[in-house]
Amino acid sequence: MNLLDVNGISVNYGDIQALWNISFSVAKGQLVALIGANGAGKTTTLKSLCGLIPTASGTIHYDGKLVTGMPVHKVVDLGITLVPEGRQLFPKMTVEENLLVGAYLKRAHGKRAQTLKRIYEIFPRLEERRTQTAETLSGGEQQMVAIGRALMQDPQVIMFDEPSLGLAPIMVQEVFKVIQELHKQGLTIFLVEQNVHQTLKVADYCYVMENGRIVGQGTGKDLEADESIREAYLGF
Amino acid sequence: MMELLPQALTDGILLGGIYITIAIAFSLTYGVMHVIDFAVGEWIMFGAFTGYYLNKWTGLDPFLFLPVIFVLYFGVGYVIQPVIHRVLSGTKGNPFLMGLVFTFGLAIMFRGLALTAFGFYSNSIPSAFSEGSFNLEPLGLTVTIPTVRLVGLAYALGITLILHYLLKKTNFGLGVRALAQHKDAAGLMGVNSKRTGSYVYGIYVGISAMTGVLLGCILSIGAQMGNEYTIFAFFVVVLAGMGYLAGVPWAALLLGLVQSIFMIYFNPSHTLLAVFAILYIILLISPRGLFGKGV
Amino acid sequence: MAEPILKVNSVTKCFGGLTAVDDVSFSVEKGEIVGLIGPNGAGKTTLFNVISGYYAPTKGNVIFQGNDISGKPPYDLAGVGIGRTFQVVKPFAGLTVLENVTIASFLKHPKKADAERHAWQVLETTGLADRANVSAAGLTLAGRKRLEISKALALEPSFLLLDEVVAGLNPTEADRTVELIMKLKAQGLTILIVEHIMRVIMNISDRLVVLNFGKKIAEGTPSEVSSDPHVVQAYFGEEAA
Amino acid sequence: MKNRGATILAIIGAALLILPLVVHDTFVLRVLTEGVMWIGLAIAFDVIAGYTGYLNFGHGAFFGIGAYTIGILMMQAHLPFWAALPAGGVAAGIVALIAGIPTLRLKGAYFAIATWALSRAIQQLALNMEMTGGPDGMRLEAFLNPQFFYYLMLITVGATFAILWYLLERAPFGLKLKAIREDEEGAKALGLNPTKLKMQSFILSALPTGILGGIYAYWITFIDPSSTLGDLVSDQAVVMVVFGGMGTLFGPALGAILIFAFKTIFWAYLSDFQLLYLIILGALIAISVIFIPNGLWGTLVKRKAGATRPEQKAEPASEPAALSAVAAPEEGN
Amino acid sequence: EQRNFFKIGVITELSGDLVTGGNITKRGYDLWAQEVNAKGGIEIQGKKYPVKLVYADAQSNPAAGAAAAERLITQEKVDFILGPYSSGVTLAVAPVVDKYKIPMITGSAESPLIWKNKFKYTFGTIPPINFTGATSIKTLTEMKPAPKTIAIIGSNDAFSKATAESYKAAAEKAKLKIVKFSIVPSGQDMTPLLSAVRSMKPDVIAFGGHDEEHVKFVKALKQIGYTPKALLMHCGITDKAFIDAVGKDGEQIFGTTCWTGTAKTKSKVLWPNAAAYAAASQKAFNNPGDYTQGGCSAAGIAFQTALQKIGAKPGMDEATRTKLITALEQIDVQTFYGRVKFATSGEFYHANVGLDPLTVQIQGGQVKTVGPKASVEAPAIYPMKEWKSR
Ligand SMILES: Nc1ncnc2c1ncn2[C@@H]1O[C@H](COP(=O)(O)OP(=O)(O)OP(=O)(O)O)[C@@H](O)[C@H]1O
Ligand SMILES: Nc1ncnc2c1ncn2[C@@H]1O[C@H](COP(=O)(O)OP(=O)(O)OP(=O)(O)O)[C@@H](O)[C@H]1O
Ligand SMILES: [Mg+2]
Ligand SMILES: [Mg+2]
Repeated sequence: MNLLDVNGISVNYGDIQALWNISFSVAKGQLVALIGANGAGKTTTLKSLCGLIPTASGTIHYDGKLVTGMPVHKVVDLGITLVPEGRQLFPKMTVEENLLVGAYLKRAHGKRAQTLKRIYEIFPRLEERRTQTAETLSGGEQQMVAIGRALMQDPQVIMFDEPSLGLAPIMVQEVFKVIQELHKQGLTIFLVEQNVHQTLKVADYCYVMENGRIVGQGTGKDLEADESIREAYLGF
Repeated sequence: MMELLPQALTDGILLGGIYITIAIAFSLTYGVMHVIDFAVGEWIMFGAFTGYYLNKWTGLDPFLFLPVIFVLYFGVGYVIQPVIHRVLSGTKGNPFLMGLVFTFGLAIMFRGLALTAFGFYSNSIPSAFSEGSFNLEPLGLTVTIPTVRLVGLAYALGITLILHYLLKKTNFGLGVRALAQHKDAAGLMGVNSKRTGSYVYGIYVGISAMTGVLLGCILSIGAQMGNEYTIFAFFVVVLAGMGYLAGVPWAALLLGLVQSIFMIYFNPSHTLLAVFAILYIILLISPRGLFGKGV
Repeated sequence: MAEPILKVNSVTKCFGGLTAVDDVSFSVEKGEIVGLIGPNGAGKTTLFNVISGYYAPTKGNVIFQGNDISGKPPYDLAGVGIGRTFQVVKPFAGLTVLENVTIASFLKHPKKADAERHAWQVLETTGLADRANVSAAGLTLAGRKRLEISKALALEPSFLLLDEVVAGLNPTEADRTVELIMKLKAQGLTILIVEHIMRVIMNISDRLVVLNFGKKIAEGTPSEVSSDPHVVQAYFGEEAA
Repeated sequence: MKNRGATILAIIGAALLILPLVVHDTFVLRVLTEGVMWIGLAIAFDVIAGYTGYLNFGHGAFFGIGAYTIGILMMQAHLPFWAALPAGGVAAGIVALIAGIPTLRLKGAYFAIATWALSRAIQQLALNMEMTGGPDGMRLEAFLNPQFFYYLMLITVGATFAILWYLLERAPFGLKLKAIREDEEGAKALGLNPTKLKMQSFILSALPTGILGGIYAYWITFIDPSSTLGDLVSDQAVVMVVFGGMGTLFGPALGAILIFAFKTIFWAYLSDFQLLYLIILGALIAISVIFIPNGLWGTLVKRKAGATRPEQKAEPASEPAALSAVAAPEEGN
Repeated sequence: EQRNFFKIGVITELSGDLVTGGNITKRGYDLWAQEVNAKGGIEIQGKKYPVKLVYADAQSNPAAGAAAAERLITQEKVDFILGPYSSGVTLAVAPVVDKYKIPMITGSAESPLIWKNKFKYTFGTIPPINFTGATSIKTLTEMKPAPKTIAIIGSNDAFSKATAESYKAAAEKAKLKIVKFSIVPSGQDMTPLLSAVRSMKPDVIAFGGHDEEHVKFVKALKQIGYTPKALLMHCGITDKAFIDAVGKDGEQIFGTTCWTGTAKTKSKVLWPNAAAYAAASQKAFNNPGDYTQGGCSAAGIAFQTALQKIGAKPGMDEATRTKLITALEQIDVQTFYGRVKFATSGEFYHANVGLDPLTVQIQGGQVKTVGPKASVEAPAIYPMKEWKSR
């Protein structure tokens, strides 16, 4: 069953059209990736999925419910969340407060102590820094908070927007491990990445985007074998 | 002159209480919505007149109306907020300045409306509390505490505590603070930015209107009264560190004490000069307010 | 060998109780590319901020072309030939791409027309020329990263600090940036670069300096460093090893 | 495009210059004189607010300082007007310098309110000093020649406009200020000294304002703390600039003209509805902010396509040495 | 310009900080015009010319005042002008009317500064504050037991400060001991200062301020619980609005004025006496009018009288206007407001010195004249009743 169904959406920024009739779907429990050049429209896609920017046409269904036009806070309440590009933490709040905001939603509120503990297990670094304000964290530390915060929502689907951006190799491995781990635990994952190598390895299915359009799709293996994809996105 | 000190301190603290009432909700709305509301004094003025007329019509004590006024003006703020939100979330120009100028326009308009509706005379709201005072003579202190000002101080501290609790201890408050710092991210966490913003602005307008009634009982009311309070609201909030709620009581007390001490021990005609100079100097030393915690 | 262009002498930088950079020393020779790597939070950006004048070192000093520059403000350092980019990009959002670069060009070209002409040339080099008249806010991340480089280049620096200019770029884009960096090196620019993408940093750096918890834990050629067990453990992780 | 703009400006300038020869109505001249003054105040305000991004809520203080300087020099030191006038600008400039050093370290709302506090403090000072006449204010010798003041104001504001136009739109200075406005920290890395630039723009904003204050004092013949050091000038400048369009010169000028014209027409011909005036003015400001957040100028005049890319051919010959290598063709590798 | 009515410019503060005073002024002028027109107009050589008022708002700003004068004179071509409420605006308007040689009478501005400048075309019906202040101090010193000490406070605006200074001069002359003399910034809460005053236990507290400050002052004194033997303010307290605002706390407050609705005046022009005027005002504005409003109506009467005297018709030329000035300098007329006679030299040049200042006290919600002896309506209540026991 498809948890996420995107059907022909278009998005404009003023006069500029950024997405052209995009369609794709994510099945429950899958790890689906979206790759593409810079400026292809990946971030735009993610933002329109969770209601941060309005779509000009097309529909988005989540778990059978139409979510197009819904405000973001309603969308996330359905169990879908986004770890945004550039982390977007609450800069003056401490690490722990940032995490607790993750449990703002009623459905996550009850379990928050438990989830928090789990997150500190995944990222012990965050526990060390729990009283430091987010703005003074290093880039990698911030990424950990962003992921942790999303997990605090107890979501069914997590969308990641370039989670490995700016992370040390060891952390990149760590993040991919966490993503795979979450995937194993049954979470549905929609991953936007530049680290195409790693991504193709872990993804069940993959879409390729260019100039606001989906131009290719397939399993990670298929795409890795695809000459034109190799040339365009793997860089050698 | 030293025997005046207890009274000077008392007066200063009580005056500080008045400043708290003016500034506390204003600081909240700045912290969350990043709007410097030039109409703060006008909300106070509208509240004061509402209290005045309700008192006139019903003959009941204005303090009994406080909840009514809060609810009424909460509604007004709730309804107006989306417009301000629209201005502030604009992508063109400088939204911060636009917000400032927008409320500046509102303030002018409100003043015009008030002059038309309420006339130009000054007035006063009578209350049972306006009558008495506490005398600390039995304690060996020559200190008089007017009941109405004491009530004002209690009101100020009460509101401060309630707001503090709301912000720091409730989930709603967590959402409010998240919203204050990053709107999109707060939305992703499930915070309904529109409704939360409206609640906050409603709370602010409601509290400001109640404050107006209090000021009408302690001091005076008039269609042009807003401007003076707007100035002091700004000063307190800046001194406290903009949006830093916990700084407000201290900043307000400091201003009150400076004014009181200066009026008593120095040349009273230099009181405001001293207030402005101190505000200015503190800002220069600590650019984010007394505690350096402003946003 | 001639005097190194940059010498970092026992630099320490503390924030309150936290020591972000702890007694780090190394030097950069003229014309080489030195990579600065280390786990997140190791203090790389902080060190950049010290070198470029944004922070004064708590202890130690920085010698640039024989002069002690520690504590000098960034705008003076731009004048002596230090250009830098920001990890969190800082475009002048309300201005066009061309205006952004022109402002940097003023340093060497005080006349507006000259500066503008120079800015155009820089944009041609960095491949942003056809976006010259769009507002800097409208650029994608890749565009903004390239704008960062363009601004630094427009200063015509002799020494360039690049903080994660490749991060976030897809491989093709990344390759273009690497090409650009190599070209700059060929022209004699000295570069200190922070990057987490191994494919990039290993290929372009002549030498690497590795930080961990603010301390320098290794220094050497890429191959030396990548076989250093400390570095592997702290930075690369087992897989890469 | 540029030529057309220059022609229009020249025509407006010429029309304004010969106007008094055609129009003898002294009230019209007075209104025009004040209108021109507001243009000057608005553009001077925009130097620090629009270009540099520091909203000065105490702009009026410079005006008042100029006014009082001239008043005191003429009435107490018995200097002739021409000797006193430059001093008005200089005094405002010096206050900007002294106040600017600490104040310009503040950001955003803090700066706005600190400058407001400062202007209030200066007003209190004027209320408490002997030299200024305290709350009674100060009367200047009346010299009520409408043509004189019209031309004086026109030339002062014209010169201010020309100088600012050159500095802000033609010379690098304007772009540097905008860089400060957008990102001070980032600007430092590009060799800009924000402290110095902010200081220069603050003084540049204060100087003409002080001179206009001086002309005002001599023209109106009476100054007191509430009229020259109150919020009027600051408030009005903010409104005019925001309404017209910040960070440009034509925007504030347009804003000044329209707001002043609206005010004056309402005042002169609809004075029975004076309270309505406040309501309408307030509503107008609020509505314009909602619907034209870029200001009138920014909305009317869409930003032109921008600089044109120089032809490739210019490239090899004119390249500066340092860059020629950078831009060197591929085979250089 | 030929016309069969007098066109009169009114410059006053209809907006801005001084809107209260400006509107009171306007009421005075309006009531005069209304009354004149009800009678068919001003009778000049057997023919009646109605009056038409043209308003210009000075916006509480001298520059706007000057522009208003210029507009009224050059565009509206008014015959003469009824002037502003505040001294500041008047000082900016006066040179303009001098330049165009247009007579102006202001019914309000009472700062001594105006008259010191000796503007030829500017007159005022309200006596300068330094002319009136002494009377009420004198009345107070005649109380039994006589007060010995006084604290004087003035708000830091031109009028209020002058008021405080005139009380100070009078108190010094009357050998009252001044325990405190303070000028405070306008609009502030004065509680701390009054706490200091309380500790000195002065018999009299005198305050120079404006309407809103009066209300605050009374409430502050009451809140700190200090009742002086006498509390003296100025004319503002005679306005019904003040009495309404403070209610019983206003009782027994003294004020200085030159006119009340019960003043014993007799007149042949328009209103036969003060009471008739107060009744007319009550009818028009639901307010019996105060000293400022009365002064403004009297300004109209002064013009009317002078016009009749020289037989000037609407559309006066410069020569006629010069004659009008001479006529104004010579008039000595009894009005509902009392005697109007302008000084022609000295520090009160062109100010009305025909009036006798009165000491008034609020008694039973009414303004009663309690001094000087010749005008007393009711004995003064002294000392004041404790706030608490009211
Ligand atoms: N706020 C905006 N206003 C105007 N155009 C925008 C805006 N945001 C994005 N765009 C444009 O939309 C297109 C898609 O951008 P988007 O950020 O979705 O790309 P992306 O695939 O996420 O790129 P990256 O890999 O660099 O993050 C780009 O051409 C970009 O310039
Ligand atoms: N202004 C500051 N105040 C307090 N702590 C700071 C500040 N700036 C940085 N830090 C801390 O100093 C440490 C080093 O940060 P820095 O940004 O230099 O790391 P980095 O090596 O650049 O990391 P990354 O690769 O993630 O960018 C971090 O732990 C960070 O939290
Ligand atoms: Mg993206
Ligand atoms: Mg870094």
